[in-house]
Amino acid sequence: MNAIIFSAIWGVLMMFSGIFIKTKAVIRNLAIAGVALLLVVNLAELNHLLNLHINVRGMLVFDSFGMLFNSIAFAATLIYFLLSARDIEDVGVNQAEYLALIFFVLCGISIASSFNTLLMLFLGIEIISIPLYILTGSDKKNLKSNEASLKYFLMGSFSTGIMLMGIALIYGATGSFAVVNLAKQLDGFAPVMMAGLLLLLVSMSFKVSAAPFHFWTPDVYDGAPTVFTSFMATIVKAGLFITFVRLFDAAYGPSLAQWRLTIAFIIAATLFIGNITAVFQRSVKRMLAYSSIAQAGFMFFALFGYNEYAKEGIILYAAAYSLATIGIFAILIKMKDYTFDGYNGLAKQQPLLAFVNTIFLLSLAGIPLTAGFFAKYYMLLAAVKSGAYLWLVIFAVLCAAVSAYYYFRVIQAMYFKEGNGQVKEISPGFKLVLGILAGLVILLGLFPQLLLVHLYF
Amino acid sequence: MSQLVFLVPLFPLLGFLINGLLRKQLSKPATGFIGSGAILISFIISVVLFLDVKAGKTGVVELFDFISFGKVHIPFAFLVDQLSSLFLLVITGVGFLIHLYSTAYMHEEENQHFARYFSYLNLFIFSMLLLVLGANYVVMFIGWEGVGLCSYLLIGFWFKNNAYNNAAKKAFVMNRIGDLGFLIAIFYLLATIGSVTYSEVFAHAPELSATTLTIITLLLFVGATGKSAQIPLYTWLPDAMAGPTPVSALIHAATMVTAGIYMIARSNILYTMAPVSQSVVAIVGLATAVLAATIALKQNDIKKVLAYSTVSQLGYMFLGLGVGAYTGAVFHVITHAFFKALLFLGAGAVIHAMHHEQDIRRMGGLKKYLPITHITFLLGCIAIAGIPPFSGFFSKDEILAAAYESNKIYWVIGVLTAGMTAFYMFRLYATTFLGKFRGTHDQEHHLHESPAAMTIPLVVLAVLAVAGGWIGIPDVFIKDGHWLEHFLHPIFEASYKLKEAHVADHNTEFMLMGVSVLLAVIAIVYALNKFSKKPDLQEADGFGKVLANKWYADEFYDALIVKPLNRFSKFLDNVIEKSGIDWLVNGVGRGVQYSSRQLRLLQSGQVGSYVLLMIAGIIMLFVLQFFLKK
Amino acid sequence: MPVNYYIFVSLALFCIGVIGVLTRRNAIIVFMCIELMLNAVNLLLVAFSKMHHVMNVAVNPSAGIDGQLFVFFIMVVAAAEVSVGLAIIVMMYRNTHSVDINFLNRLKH
Amino acid sequence: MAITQILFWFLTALAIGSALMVVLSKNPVYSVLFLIVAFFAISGHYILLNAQFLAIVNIIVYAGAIMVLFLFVIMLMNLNADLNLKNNKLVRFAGFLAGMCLFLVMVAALKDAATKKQLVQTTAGDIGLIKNLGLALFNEYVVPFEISSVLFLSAMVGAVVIGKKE
Amino acid sequence: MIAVLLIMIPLLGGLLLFTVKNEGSAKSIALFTSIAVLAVSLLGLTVMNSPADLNCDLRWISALNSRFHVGLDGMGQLICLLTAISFPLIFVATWSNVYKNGNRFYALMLLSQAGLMGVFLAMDALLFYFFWELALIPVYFLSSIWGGEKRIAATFKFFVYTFAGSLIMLVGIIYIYFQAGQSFDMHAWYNLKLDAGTQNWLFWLLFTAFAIKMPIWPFHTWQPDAYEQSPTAVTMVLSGIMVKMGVFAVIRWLAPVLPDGTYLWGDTVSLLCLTGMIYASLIAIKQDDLKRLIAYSSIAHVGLMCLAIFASNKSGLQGTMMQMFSHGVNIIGLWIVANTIETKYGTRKLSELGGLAQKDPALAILLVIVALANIALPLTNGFVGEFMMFNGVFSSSVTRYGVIDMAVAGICIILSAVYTLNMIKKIFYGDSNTLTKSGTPTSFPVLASLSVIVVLIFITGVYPKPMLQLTNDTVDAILRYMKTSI
Repeated sequence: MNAIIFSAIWGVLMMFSGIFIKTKAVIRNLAIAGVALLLVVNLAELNHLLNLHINVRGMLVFDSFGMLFNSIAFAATLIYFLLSARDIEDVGVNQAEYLALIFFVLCGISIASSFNTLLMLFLGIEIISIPLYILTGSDKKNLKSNEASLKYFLMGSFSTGIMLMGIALIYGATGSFAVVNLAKQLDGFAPVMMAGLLLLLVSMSFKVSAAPFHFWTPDVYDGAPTVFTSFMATIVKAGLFITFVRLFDAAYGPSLAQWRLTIAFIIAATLFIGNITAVFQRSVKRMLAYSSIAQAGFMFFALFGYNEYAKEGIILYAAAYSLATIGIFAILIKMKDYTFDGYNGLAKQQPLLAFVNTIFLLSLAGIPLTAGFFAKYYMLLAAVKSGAYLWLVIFAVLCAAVSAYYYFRVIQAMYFKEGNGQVKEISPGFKLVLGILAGLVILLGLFPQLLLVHLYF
Repeated sequence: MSQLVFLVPLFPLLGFLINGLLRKQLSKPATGFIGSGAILISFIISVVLFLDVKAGKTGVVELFDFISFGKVHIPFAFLVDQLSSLFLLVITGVGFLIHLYSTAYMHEEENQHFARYFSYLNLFIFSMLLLVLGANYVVMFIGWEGVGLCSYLLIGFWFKNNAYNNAAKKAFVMNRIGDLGFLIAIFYLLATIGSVTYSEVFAHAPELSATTLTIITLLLFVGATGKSAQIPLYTWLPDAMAGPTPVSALIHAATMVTAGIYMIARSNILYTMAPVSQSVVAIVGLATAVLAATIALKQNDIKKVLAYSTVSQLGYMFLGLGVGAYTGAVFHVITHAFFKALLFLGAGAVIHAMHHEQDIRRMGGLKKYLPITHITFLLGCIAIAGIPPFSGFFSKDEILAAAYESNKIYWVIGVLTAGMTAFYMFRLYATTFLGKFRGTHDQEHHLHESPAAMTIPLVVLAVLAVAGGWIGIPDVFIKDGHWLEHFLHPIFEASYKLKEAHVADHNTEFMLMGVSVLLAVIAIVYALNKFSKKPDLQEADGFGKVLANKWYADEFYDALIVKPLNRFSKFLDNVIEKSGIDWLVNGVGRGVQYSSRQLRLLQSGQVGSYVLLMIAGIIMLFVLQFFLKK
Repeated sequence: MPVNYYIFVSLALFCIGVIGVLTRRNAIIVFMCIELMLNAVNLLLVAFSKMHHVMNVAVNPSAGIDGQLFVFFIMVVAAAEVSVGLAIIVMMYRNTHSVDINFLNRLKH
Repeated sequence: MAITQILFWFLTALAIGSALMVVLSKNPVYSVLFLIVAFFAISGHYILLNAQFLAIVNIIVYAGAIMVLFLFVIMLMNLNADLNLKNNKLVRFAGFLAGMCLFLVMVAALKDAATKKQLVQTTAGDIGLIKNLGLALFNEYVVPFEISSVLFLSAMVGAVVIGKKE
Repeated sequence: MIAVLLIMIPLLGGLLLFTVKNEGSAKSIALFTSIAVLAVSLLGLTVMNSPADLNCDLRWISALNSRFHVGLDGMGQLICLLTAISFPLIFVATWSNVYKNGNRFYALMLLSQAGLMGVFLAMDALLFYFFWELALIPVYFLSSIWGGEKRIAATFKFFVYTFAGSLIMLVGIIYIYFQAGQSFDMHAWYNLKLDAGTQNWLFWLLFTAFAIKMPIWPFHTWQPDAYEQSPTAVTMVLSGIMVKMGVFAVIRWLAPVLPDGTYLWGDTVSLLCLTGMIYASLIAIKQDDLKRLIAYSSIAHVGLMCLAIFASNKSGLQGTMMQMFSHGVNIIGLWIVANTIETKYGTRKLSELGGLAQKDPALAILLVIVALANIALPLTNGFVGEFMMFNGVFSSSVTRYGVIDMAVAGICIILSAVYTLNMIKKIFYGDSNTLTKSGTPTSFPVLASLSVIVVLIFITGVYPKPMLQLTNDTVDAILRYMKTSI
């Protein structure tokens, strides 16, 4: 609850700060302080030190899973601000409002990660989506940005319609929106229920950009201002996935047998389309968009597996993926040229940047010693433990091998190709944070349990 | 005393190391001294060993544990018995003489190559000794490959000349083919008997089935054909004449090439129990003998003639082995070692005098320039022609007698071959030494008898070539005159017990000798007065051409094996590898690229199509959920 | 009234909305079709709420009420979406003087 | 045939018909107007289902506010003149086909569910009355009610950020 | 203790080197570190060889019940010794090579050594996989940065190929992990009895990765390109040690864990090995590029090792281990020569070389010895290994085709002689040409390292007993789990 309240309040605060404070630095630091505070209070609640008791009437439920994820999300956002808050100022004049919207998104995430009725799920997701439509279009003069936000908005609200239809059908079947009733075994209403769940599944797949509902992702990620792409592709995506996992555990898990094939189909399609299409991209930004689809395919194993490894794994995956991608985007923002060739010879210009970037990329590719490895590893564990569809697992690892192709293209460009990758000026603080981030990735790659222990108390 | 047997190979090894490592520092005399000295010492030790073997003190000396795994246990052990000690004498003795000879013969070589030569030579003696001394087949195999290596090194001694290098390579590879057979035989023994130590193998041999024995013995024989230049692996030996002449004398006449005979003689019991293999050995030997002899008839290179005669003589020995005359074979090995070494060294002296001219058509009349060489060479020729009481006569006739006993046809062909031998040897002798000189003037001007270091070995060997046969005088002349047979009896008695060698009565034996001697004499006389007057200088034609071209055997192998192999390997590299497997592997990558290019087009950038695809997806999922899954 | 009638009616409206989204290129019309879809959902929800009311009114006099409240929230969200959506469309119109959803097609492949 | 049934069929026909017109009519303004009609028809359904509050809200919020907003925008861009934004035949056919398939599939999925035995209570039941709704809204549903304020805030901010000229 | 040191010393040394900017000192630090590793491994071989010293078992990821368990058994000792010996040799032999940013080069080399050590020491499957991947990364960078002109493509092919393989292996590992009651422990895996049906397909999940690494025909096509393009120092690591990873892994993680699978697929794999041996030898005959020639010869040799493993008897396994060591040493020797020639004459084309024997007799002699060891001449280390392997194949009791296998494999003895002698002849014999006329004797470091190799060749060739004893118990232990007869 702390997270929701504080993020909402801070959002309002940022909103007004735009009016009263004129120096950008102050606003920025205010936002950073806000996220820090959010992180603190959330951790406090996670460790049962301080939580505001509000009777939510069973609309929300706060368990360690959701709150642990919230902490990850806030920590990621903190790093994200530290790295890229400066670049938010370059997008447009309404810095404060952007920050406010980001806080509202965080609020939405913390609602969605703790929903207990479909109503809250719906509201949470809408609170996440609507500010994102805005942020996508925030670069108003840029037609790409316009296009992206229009596409995002139209398709987003379309998927909202589908989700609502699903919820309506579910309501028809169960007579309530409470999550607890989703697992109810119904005799006559089963088809209605299943239709509803299916539509819900579709709309959630849309939100986490799983094939064949992923089409908005590349365009939106590509068109949006890179800072916000970074935010969308990492924290928001992870948040939505956590939401999805919660929903899945409640609604689909109990009757997993009849959903497995569908999920398997979605996974296969997502992995295939994401990885294969990424191979041929020229722009790193767009490649990352596709790679985020591919990664989503892997995260889906958390749903497919539906066992303790899945829960641990998705947390780990969320952390690993968000951290690495934030880092990569932070560096991408500093590049003058977003194509692969733009990275040529970066290792000579900026050895540190090249090095940490390599670590992040390796993590995404799932090489040992990085967090990404254990993330993928847990997913495979979950999948194999479920004991179904080993072919799917093998297909997945082959796709992972393909993914190495496009991730390593960046590394090749940075280290092995001649050229001078142009970068904007970089502050030592930026480098420091990047270093810390890389350190985190390695640390999680060595001792994943550092994160996972928090799930169990 | 036999405990000191390890000294015998030790000294050559030391000689090899010293000469090899200090080849730049040592002066030529020093090198020569060390090289020959090492052999001399081991010769002396061998004599000592021989003496107390003669006194009946044989034994096995186990130096250390070479390879052992599980129950298999292969020690690095030496066996001192009649057979090995006899070979020791020959190897070290002849070896020493040839070392001595070489000090003079190789004198023009520059310092380090001179040293290199001697170190190789010592290494060869070392390996040869291992081969002979080994108490099990693996140690024998070590020496076996070692001598192969040394012959490779020595044939290619003048490595600037690529023809020589190819000859060396050919020799090594052909030997390897044989060695593979040997190796498989060893594995067979390990698999069936579980040991490769002679004593155990021979002890357990009777337990083996006839087929197994046949297979093993045949495989061993394959090894022998490689090493001892029998059909089909004989072609390397003539080419091996590329090496320095002393080397040809030592390796390619006296010692290494007889390794095959040694091996079979050593495992005689196995062969006696496998009659099939025995007859194979006999036939192959005989065939080789004839084939080589015919080729030798038309060769004009002094060393080539000797080389083919060697091949032919080796064939003889295998014939002997094949018909069960093991003693005879060994006997012939010894005598052949004497006279063939003598002949080669003589040829070497000639070549040396003629400034590396080897074509006999440009020689002639050397009699008056090289008296000692001439005499000794003549003696050698008589010996090989098998004229009593020269050494060749006794050993050859023992083999022929045995051949007669086992199969008349063997004998007939054998005798004919003997005749041919006599003929081409005296053709060689006559064209070289008789008649008038046909070389250039400054060659004639420089003609001179060789230095003492070369002539002494000639003389010594000549003596041996004459008298060497007297260790095996058949009963028909002197009762129990066959000392060698008695000496070697312990080695072969098992075989003889198994298959009583039925001895011909004296009359037949006289008849046989008479025939062969007569034939030889006729051939000699004919050859002498044919070639001393007007040697055939022009190129051979008609059938002679075929012989001169060695029945086109090399061309045949080239077309049948070498060329196809090369073509095939090119084919594999360019077709299978590059445009086959690798193409497939890269094809995966290309496939990914291609499908990537195609899938991109799905991302048309139009909301309408996106939504359409989404709806299609929804419909599909509905169908999947509701109507397919039942 | 059988509830199936309502289900089919709202499904029909919903699909008409979908068809509109698929066939029209005018951003505003597309958006209106989406609103139509939402209303179809609303109708369905109300129908279901009344259905559940009759089913469970015995145990719970206010059964089925949350369905109608949900409709209320949907309207809230719809209003919010409309404000944002129209703002976006207007922005795009400012830049391109077109409301054709296929007019902007820089982002593809 | 009872009056409610007559009304039901009439309203249904009206709703579907006008919905179709929304999609089909060339002129955006007509579409808006037809949409308003459709909304009224749906409100009629609400009343039939005795959900007066929703009926009123629907008319005020949708037909009133939202649709007027749409009209404003259309006028403002004077799109009333039909700028023929027509997809080509194929696309339209494909879209129509897809929509119909979706409809058929869903109907097929739902037709023989237990719902077909269930009846909907019309012209009775008081859950649709403001009093009960208000009670529920401010008791069980107070949290979402509050949270939707966040939604509105973000929408407002967004609208301002996007909308205002720079 | 020893085990940990073997990993940590090169690891820390490597990390340290990144900070050292001075080339010269970087070199010497690298050399020093590698020598320290050698010292440690010798220590473990001689003095501190009690299990307590050799093993180390710490808790790592308790959630997965995976432990940081490293240890040395006989086979480990042998292969670690190889790894430890190789690196100083490599460093010394390539002492004169100059690399851009040399310190990074040597750092990565040491890191790869750490990774390799880890692979050979890991007693925990997850840890094994961890190092298996880690060993690859530094090599990838080494080859891609300092390699030949087509390096990026070639190395990347190599990387993706092996990466795909090891990912498939990962699936297999996870599967077994669950079958083994959620344990990665090696012995738990050994004692696990899976039903033949499972092993039947599971086998390929693991073997694919190993086959690619070794490489077994037809998974080999990455190898010649990678060897050709990598800097020779790296090629030495690749062919000397990395290739052994595959062989080692088959012995340690495949044969005992999936005995039935190994048995069922034995003949198939043997067929592949044989095909590969003949195929590679034949191609080697006509290779003109020195590096490619050696690459193909190494394919042939590895094929024999794999063949011998699947003979699954004592002779075969011990021979393989012996040969792993010998082949490692010999091939490094060959690469040293290749490197010397390439750096000195700027070409690897045999057709352009010749007559070096007069210019550089020392090198000639050493190469001849190494080459002869490579074709398994008796009294060299090559012979012992090959003899035992052939004998193992011949007397294998898990296949009916042992004799044929051995005979066919034996053909490679002949072919290997052909291409090796070709190589010697074309490089050293004949008369010197314009290119080699200016030949000079080789520098001391190279000769020194080659001499060390030659000494090793003879010691282990004449008196292999210590090594055989070293691996004896390991082999018995493994055979206890394997299926050793039809």
